[in-house]
Amino acid sequence: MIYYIVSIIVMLIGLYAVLMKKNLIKIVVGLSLIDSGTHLLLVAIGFIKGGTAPIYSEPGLTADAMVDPVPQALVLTAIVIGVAVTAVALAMVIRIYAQHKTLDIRKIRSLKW
Amino acid sequence: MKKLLATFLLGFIGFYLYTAFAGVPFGESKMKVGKDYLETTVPKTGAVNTVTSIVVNYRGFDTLGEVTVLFLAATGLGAILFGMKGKPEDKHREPSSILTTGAKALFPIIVLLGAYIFIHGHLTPGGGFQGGTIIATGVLMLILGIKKFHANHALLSIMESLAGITFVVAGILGLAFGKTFLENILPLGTPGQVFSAGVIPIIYVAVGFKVGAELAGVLDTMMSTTRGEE
Amino acid sequence: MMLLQWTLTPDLLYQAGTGILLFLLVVAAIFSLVQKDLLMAIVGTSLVSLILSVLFLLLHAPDVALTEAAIGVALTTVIFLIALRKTGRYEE
Amino acid sequence: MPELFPLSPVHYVAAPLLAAFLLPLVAKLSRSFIKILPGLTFLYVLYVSAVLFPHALQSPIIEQIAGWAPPLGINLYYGPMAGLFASLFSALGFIVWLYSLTQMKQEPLDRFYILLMMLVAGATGIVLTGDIFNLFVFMEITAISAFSLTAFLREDDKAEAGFKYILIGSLASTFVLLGIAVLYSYTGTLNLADLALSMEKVPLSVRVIVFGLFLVGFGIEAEIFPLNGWAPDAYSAAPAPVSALFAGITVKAALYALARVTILLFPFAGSMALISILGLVTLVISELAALHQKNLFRMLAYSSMGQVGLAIAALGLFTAEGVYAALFAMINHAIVKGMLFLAVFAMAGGSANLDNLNGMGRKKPVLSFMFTLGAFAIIGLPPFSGFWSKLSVLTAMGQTGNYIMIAIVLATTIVEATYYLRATGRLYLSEGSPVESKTPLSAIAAVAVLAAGILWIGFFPGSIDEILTAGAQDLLDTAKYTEGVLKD
Repeated sequence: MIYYIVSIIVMLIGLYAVLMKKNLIKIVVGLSLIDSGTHLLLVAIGFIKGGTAPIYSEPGLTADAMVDPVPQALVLTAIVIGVAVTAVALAMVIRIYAQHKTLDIRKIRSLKW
Repeated sequence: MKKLLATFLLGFIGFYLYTAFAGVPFGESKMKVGKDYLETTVPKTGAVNTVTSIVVNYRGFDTLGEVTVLFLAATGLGAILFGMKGKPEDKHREPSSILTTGAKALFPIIVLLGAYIFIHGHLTPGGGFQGGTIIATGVLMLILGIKKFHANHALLSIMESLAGITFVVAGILGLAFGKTFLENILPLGTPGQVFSAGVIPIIYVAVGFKVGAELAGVLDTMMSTTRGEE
Repeated sequence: MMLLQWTLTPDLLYQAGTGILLFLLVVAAIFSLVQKDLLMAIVGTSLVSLILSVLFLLLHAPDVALTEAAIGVALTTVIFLIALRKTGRYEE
Repeated sequence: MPELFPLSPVHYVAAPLLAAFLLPLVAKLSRSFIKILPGLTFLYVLYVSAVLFPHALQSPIIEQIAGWAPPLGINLYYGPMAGLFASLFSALGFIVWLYSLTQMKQEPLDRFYILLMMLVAGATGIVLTGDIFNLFVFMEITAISAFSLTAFLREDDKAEAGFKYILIGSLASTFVLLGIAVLYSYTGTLNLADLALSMEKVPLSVRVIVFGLFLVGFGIEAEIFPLNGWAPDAYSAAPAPVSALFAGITVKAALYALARVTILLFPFAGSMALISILGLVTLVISELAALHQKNLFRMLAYSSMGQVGLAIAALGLFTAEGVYAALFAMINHAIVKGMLFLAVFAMAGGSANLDNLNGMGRKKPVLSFMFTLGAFAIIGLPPFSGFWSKLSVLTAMGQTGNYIMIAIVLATTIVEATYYLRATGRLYLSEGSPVESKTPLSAIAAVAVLAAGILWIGFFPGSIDEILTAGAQDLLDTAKYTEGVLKD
């Protein structure tokens, strides 16, 4: 249970950064925190007490004694997608900085909303 | 005012998220399809690592999409930073000769480690994505450690394309010789051996090369970008 | 002696370790939120990923742990650092 | 001909993927391949549509991927509705490709075409897939292409618009992913059909939360108020051919996902009413905002949101007529708005100020005529396609006795007429600058194909009646969907 709460807290911290921070890089940091929280949440859902990693690495392991592999597979995908989005976002940040010489959204007219 | 609003919004989202997950028992099995995957992975796919068999075989379509996302990110990043390529930035300090030699000596070992990880994806933890990333960090080390080093983009993009084509062609071969896209058409072999699990190692090697080439390309593109017209 | 044996049962150690890690996770996340020096903020996210990676191991997800270590700890941090180098370091 | 590769819905995704991976290779051989390959790909996909769609109208084609029966494997569901959208997307993709042959000059072209192809392929994947996590992956493919294309031109404030979009877009996908996580943790499955059958395992209060998560997630992509702040910036920043695709494809795919997921998983009256109300609010606010726009692309963007609002309002009625009307409105909008974006860009160029339209009626009579046609179609004048779609929306609302809705729709039509007729007036009544420029024939042809579509539907609305009816049934008949997917 504590896992759920902590991952939701991490997500909210990230969301706070996205909503309130004025620095572009800080906002992207927030996005990556939200991702981290989601990933922890997903893996925690798949956890089973007393289970082992879902790999038949030695004889004698049975399916009953393993944690749920599906959330792990989903998180693998999600992590890769997360890094892809982060890279594109940072490329845009570099572009914006080259143009405005600032990362402060208050100083960039078209980013105000 | 805005802070208050944001705090309220966060509290709102947090509360409802918590409510949604409060009914989910932690540490207990909620498996439905998960159980089937665990039970059928060794006999039906030949892979010992269930996560790998899900990622590459059962839900291989997702992975094809995932590879595409990374490919698109590399493509988009190149498009966004297009025309910002400046003269290679002056490194504040010349990399010392120890660093340069070390980077050159370590690079093959890192590539080997990455390759080991994606070749054994169906047996041990890890696979194409992890191995590919390790290779990309190896390239990063070269970029940092060797003065005026630039990744060979032509080579990277050819490698990337070929790896991507391999993945799709593996899918189409499944369609042609089996019945469905991405269906395994190779013998499963003995579970636990390197040459087993049918088409999984082939796809994961392709993924490894593709991810490695893409990420290396991304890093090099970003490194060789100027800070704008200063 | 009895006390020591009682305190060091693997289960309790495991739980205490998990608790500390989760606590550190939140601390690292808050650290990267409030830190004005963006370099330190990025180190904070890197720390978050590192702790996450250990937690994934504890949750019996070695594949995810390896991915998080390679991508979250190493690659994402590097991408952030490059972006930082091409822009400004301090939050105004 | 021996069928080496039996045609199946997966070709919609596999062919553009193969082409996208091939493009960097062939670009090294010859630069002209860069432009040819996407066109061939779209043509091939259209051929797939031509072969498969008639079958899908009879009975849905359900394809398993990697040989695993659902819910273990991922399946594609190619029914009348998915078929209609997939065909529409491919056709729009082809037209935009034709148009961008001469109108898109900014380098790097190879990257542009890769992103363009994957935007279409991703949206098609959203429509085809029968697995909710796969839906998320395709949503990301579409989104990343859209983000990159928004910032593609790299001038003025394009990167800012792109950043805004990527920020909101990532939040959208996080919400969808969280929704998937909740559903999985209660049901243990990811297949849409299987989920639909296991929904009773999810407590009602949690179902409402998940519905909220999906509504926010897909609502952002579908430009539902108040989550559409990114759209005007993205539309005016992206290269014009791409704006046409945003209006025609990205939004439609998100709407389809929202409709499919809501009807399958959350078929309670409240969710439908909420969607309907949100649609009406979106309609009113967007049309009023469009009235004040000086920038043509922004005007079209707001108008686009208004049209989406209209479609959603009809969808939320949750009757066969309502869904039929929503489908009709979506298709009409995809064709007409796509045409308007392309026509405006060909006339006014990238800096699409209203003044740039002045006197175009004499300088570019064909394009002006087609713009007028599109404007009339959006307003809903007979005998254009928009008339029938609006009529079907009003009929559906009338049948459920929602006379307030009818009044709102009619009132917004007057607003719509005001600003579209104002723009049209500029074409013919104002004196323009005497700058002459030729529009290449291929670009005019691309616009003309869409104009022909408007006229065709306008004069022969019966021709798509059967398809729309089948599509509406397909969407509403959840029992048939789940049985079809899980028949083994």
